[in-house]
Amino acid sequence: MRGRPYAGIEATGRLDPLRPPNTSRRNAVARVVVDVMLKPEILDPQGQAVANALPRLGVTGVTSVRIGKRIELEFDGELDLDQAREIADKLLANPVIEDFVIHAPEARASGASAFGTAEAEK
Amino acid sequence: MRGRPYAGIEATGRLDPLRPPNTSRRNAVARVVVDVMLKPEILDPQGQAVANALPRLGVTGVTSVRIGKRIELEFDGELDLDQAREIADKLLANPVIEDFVIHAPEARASGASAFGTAEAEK
Amino acid sequence: MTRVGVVTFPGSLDDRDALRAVRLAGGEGVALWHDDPDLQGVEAVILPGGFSYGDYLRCGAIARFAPVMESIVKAAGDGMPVLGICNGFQILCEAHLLPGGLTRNHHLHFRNRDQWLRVESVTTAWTGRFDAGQNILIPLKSGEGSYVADEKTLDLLESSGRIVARYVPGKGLAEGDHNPNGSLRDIAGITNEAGNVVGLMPHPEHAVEALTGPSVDGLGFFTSVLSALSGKVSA
Amino acid sequence: MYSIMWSEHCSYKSSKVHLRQFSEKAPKSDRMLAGIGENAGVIKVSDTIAVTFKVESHNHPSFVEPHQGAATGVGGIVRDIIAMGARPVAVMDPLRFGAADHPDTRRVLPGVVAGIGGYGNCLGLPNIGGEVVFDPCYQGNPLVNALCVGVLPVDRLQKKEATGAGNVVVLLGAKTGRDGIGGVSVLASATFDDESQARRPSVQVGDPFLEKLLIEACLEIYDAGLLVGIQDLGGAGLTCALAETAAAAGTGMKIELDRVPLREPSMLPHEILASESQERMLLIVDPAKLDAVLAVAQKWGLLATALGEVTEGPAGRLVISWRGKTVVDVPPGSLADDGPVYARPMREPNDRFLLQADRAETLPRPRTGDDLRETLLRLAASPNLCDKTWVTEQYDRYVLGNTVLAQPEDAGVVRIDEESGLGIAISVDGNGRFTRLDPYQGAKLALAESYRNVAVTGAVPVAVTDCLNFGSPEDPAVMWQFAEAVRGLADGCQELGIPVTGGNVSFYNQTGAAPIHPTPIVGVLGVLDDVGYRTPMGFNADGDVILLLGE
Ligand SMILES: Nc1ncnc2c1ncn2[C@@H]1O[C@H](COP(=O)(O)OP(=O)(O)O)[C@@H](O)[C@H]1O
Repeated sequence: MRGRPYAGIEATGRLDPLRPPNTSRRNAVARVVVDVMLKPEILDPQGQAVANALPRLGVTGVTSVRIGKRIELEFDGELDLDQAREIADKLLANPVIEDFVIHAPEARASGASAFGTAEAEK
Repeated sequence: MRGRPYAGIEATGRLDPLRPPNTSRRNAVARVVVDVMLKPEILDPQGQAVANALPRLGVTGVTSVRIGKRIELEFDGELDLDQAREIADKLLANPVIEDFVIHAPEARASGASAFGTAEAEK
Repeated sequence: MTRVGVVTFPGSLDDRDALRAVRLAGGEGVALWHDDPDLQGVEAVILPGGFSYGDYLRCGAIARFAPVMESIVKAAGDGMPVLGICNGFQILCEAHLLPGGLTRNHHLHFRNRDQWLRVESVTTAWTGRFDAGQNILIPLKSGEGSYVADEKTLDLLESSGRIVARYVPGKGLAEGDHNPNGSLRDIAGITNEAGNVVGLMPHPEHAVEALTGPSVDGLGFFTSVLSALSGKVSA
Repeated sequence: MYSIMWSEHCSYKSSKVHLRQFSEKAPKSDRMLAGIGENAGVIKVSDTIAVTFKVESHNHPSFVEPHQGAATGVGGIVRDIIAMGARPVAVMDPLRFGAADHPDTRRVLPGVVAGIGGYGNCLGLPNIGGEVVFDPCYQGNPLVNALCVGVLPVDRLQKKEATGAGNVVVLLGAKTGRDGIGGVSVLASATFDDESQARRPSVQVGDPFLEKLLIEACLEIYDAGLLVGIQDLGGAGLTCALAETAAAAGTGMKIELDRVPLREPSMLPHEILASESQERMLLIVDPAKLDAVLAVAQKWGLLATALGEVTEGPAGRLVISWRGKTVVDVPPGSLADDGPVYARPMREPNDRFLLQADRAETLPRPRTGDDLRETLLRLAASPNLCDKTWVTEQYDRYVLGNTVLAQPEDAGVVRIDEESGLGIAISVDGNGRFTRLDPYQGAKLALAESYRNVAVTGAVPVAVTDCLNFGSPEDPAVMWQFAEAVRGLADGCQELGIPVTGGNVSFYNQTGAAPIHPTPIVGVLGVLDDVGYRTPMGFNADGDVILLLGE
C-alpha cells in the first residue's frame, strides 16, 4: 500500500471498506456517513500531538490539525435520513462538545464522491 | 442545534469546524481531509458496540457500523498533496490495519462538497 | 441499614469495590443491573468506574441508554443522591444530569496515580463529612478525564459553589503537574444545582482501607451520604 | 491443519525433549492440581482456594503491530487462566526493547505499553509488576511477555476433555474473521525476512470489552456447574481447540463448519479453521444444560453457537463438514499429540570462552573522584535504571481493590480472600546478559532473583512459571543455550523444592543471523497467610535498625 500511485486529488490506500469489491453501486443497501468533530473551541489534544510531530517528519506547512470520527452506517433498505440524524444527534455525537455532519454519498447527484473517485482508480 | 432543519441529502449539526464563518471559500489556506478506516477484514469493536446499542434506541434498520477517523489538515499556502499523502501514510494511518482516503474539498471542481452544501444552508 | 445501589453495566469494573466501600462505611450495598429498571428500594445510587461498553464511541455514551438509567434520571430529579465515579461521571454528563463533558487526557495517555484533591463544596449529599478546603489523597485512573465546559458554564459552577473538588499540588506530585489530565480550572468533580448528583473523576472507593489504598480519605464520600440520608429520615 | 498444529509454536517440537526435565526433576507436591500440559498450572493455596498463573510471549505480533500485538497477548494469557475455572485477578508484563534512543523503539514501546494498558485496564485487571529492559539485541525482536494470575475455589477447576458422546460443542464469544490466519506458524515460528513480510497474516485485533463479558459469562457458567469441558481459542484457532479437546478425551467430534458465526461470509473452510480471532472459547456441554448455557451467554450479550457434538471413542475421528461436504476427517490425536519431536543439534557458541575470559576483575575501576562521578552519572542516565513511572502510570493497579503491593515494589502482592487475609505474591525476572554469558547459571539467577523478590514480601514461594525467549532452534548455538537454560532452571527448581507448573517457549527471536540474548523469564508465586503481614520495601521510620543478611 505504501507508495501506491494516486491520481488527481484522491489518494487512497483502499476502497470503501463497507462495499465488497465488484458490487454494483446502486443496490438496496443505503449508506450514510456521519462526521463528528470536536467543537472548534474545545481543545483537541490528539490533533495537537499530530501537529507537533509534523516538523519531525520534515513537514512545516501545516497550520492546524483536528481529529474527529468518521462513522459509516449501513441501512437495510431505504435510506432514512431522519433516522440517521436522530442516531447522530442522540448517540454518535455529544452536542455539548461535538458537532456532526451527515452525508449520503450514494445519493449524491454527480456520483463523484470521494470514494467513488477512489474506486475508479483501482 | 438539535432539531435543526436540513435540506436534501445533507444534514448538519454544524458547519465545517475548520473554517471560521463567513470567510471566503477561495483563500490562501488549503485544506485536506484524510479519512482513515480500519481495513474491512479487521475487527472494529467500536462499530460493533454501537451497532449492538442501536436497538435500545429503537433503531432497527442499521446493518453495519464502522468507525474510523476524520482528520482535517490546514496548510499554509499552496496545497501539497504529495505531502499530505506522506503525512497520512506515515503518521495518520497505521498501514498494517488501516486504509486512508485523502480529499481536498476545496479543490473539487464542482464545489459541491458535503461541507459546501451544508454551509449554504446557514 | 441504609441501602445504597451500585449499578453494573457491561464493562463496569469497580462495581464490587464500590459495594465494599459502602459496606465499610456502614451501609448496605445493593447490586443493580443495567438491564433492570428496578432500583430495589435503594436510597442512593453509585455509578461505578470501568469501561462500560468498552468506552467505545465516547465514554458513557452507550451506558446512558440502559434501562436502569431511566429510573436513575427520574430518581435524581426527585432528589435521590447519585454519585458517578470516573466512568460514572462520564455517564452522568452524557445523560445531562451534570453539565459539560469529559474528554481525552491532554497528554493522550491513561494515567493512574495517587492524586491530591481539595474538597471545595461540602454541602452536597456526598461531601457533608469533609471540611471545606480539606486536602485528600485518592487514586486517579483514567484516560478521558479532562473536564470541559464552555466559559459560561464554568463561571456558573464557580459562582454557585458547584465545584466539588479540584486537583491540587501535594506530596509526591511533581511541581506544576498537579492537574493530571488538563481539566479546565483543575476540576476533579462537580455537582448539580440541588447538590444530590455528584460526578468525580478520581476513585474514592480505592481509598477506603489502609492495606490497599494510599489513604482512607475516600471513605468520607460514603459516610457522607449515609449521614445525609439518616439525617433526612430523622428530620 | 497439520502444518499449523505441528508448527513450533503449537507442537513444541524442538523444545519438548528438554522441557521434560521440569516434570522429571519437580519435587512431589500435593499442592499441584494441574501442571505442565494444561492451559496453566494450578496450585492449592488453602483447603478451599487454588491459584493458577502463567506467563506467555507475544513477541512477533508486537513487533509488527505493537499496540494490537501486545493487547492480544494480554487477551490470550487471560483466556488461559479463565479456561482453568479461575477469575483472573492480576497481570504483569516483562518487556524487552532495543536501544532506548533508537527510532524504532519510539514506535514499539509506546504502542506496546498502550496495548497492554488498554486491554488490561479495560478488563479490570490490576497490573502489579513487570520489567522494562533496553538492549540493542532486542531491536528487531522486542519481547512482550504477559503473565496472568487467577483464583478459583478448588472444586471449580475446569477440564478441557471433550468427554461423553452426544455432548454439544459450543463456540462462545466473538465472530470469526480472517485474523491472523497462519499467525502462529508464520509469525511465531519464523524469523522475519522479506518473504515472510509478504506473507504476513492479517493482524489480530482484540476487543477487551468482549473479553470482560467472556470472563463474567464463563464464571457464571462454572458456578452453575454447566460444563463438561472448556478450552480457549488461541494459536491455530478452532483447529487446535477441537483437536486438543477431543484428543485429550480420546473421543471424536462431528462439526458443521457452516454454523460458525463469521465476520466475513466469504471465508473458506481452511480459513475458518485456522482463524485466530480473539475472545472465543470452546465449550463442551451436556445437551440437557445447553439452554442454561445459552441463557447466560445471552444475559452477557455474547454469541453462543452449537457447532456439533462429541462422538464415540476410543480412537474417535474429528469429522468436519462444510456446505454438505466432509472437509476434514482425521484422528484428533494425530493433530494434537503426534507431531514430530526433534533432538536438534547443539553446539556451545564458539565466542563463549572469549566472553568469559573478559572477567569483571580485569575491567578498569574508577579510582579518582572524577572517575566515580563519571560512573555515577552514567549509571543514573542508564535507561535500564531509570524510573519506570511513564510506563506504570498507564496501568491500573487499584482495580478490584485487593492490590496490597505493586509498582515500585519488587513483587506484586494481592489479597485473594478478604476474610482471612490470604494473599499471593508474584515476581517476574530475567537477565539476558547473564544468560548470554552462561545460560545454565543465567536461568538459575533469574529464578533466584524472582524467588527472593517473593520471599522478601513475607510470602512462601510455592511455584514457578517461565517464558523462554530464544533465537532460532535451527541454530545449534541457540539450541545449546536453550538446553542449558532449561537444565539450569530445572536444577534450580529442584534445589529450591518448587515445581515449574507451566510456561511458554518463544523461538525465532532473531534478526538475520543474530539472535537475541537468550532470555528466560521466570515468574515465582508465593503465598501469604495474611497479607496484613506483608513487608514493603524501603525504610519505614526513623530509628529502624538495618541488618544485612547473607554474605
Ligand atoms: N512493564 C512493567 N509493567 C509493570 N510494572 C513494571 C514494568 N516495568 C517495571 N515495573 C515495575 O516498576 C518497578 C521498578 O522496576 P525496576 O526499575 O525494574 O525495579 P528493579 O530494578 O527493582 O526490579 C517494579 O515494581 C516493577 O515491577
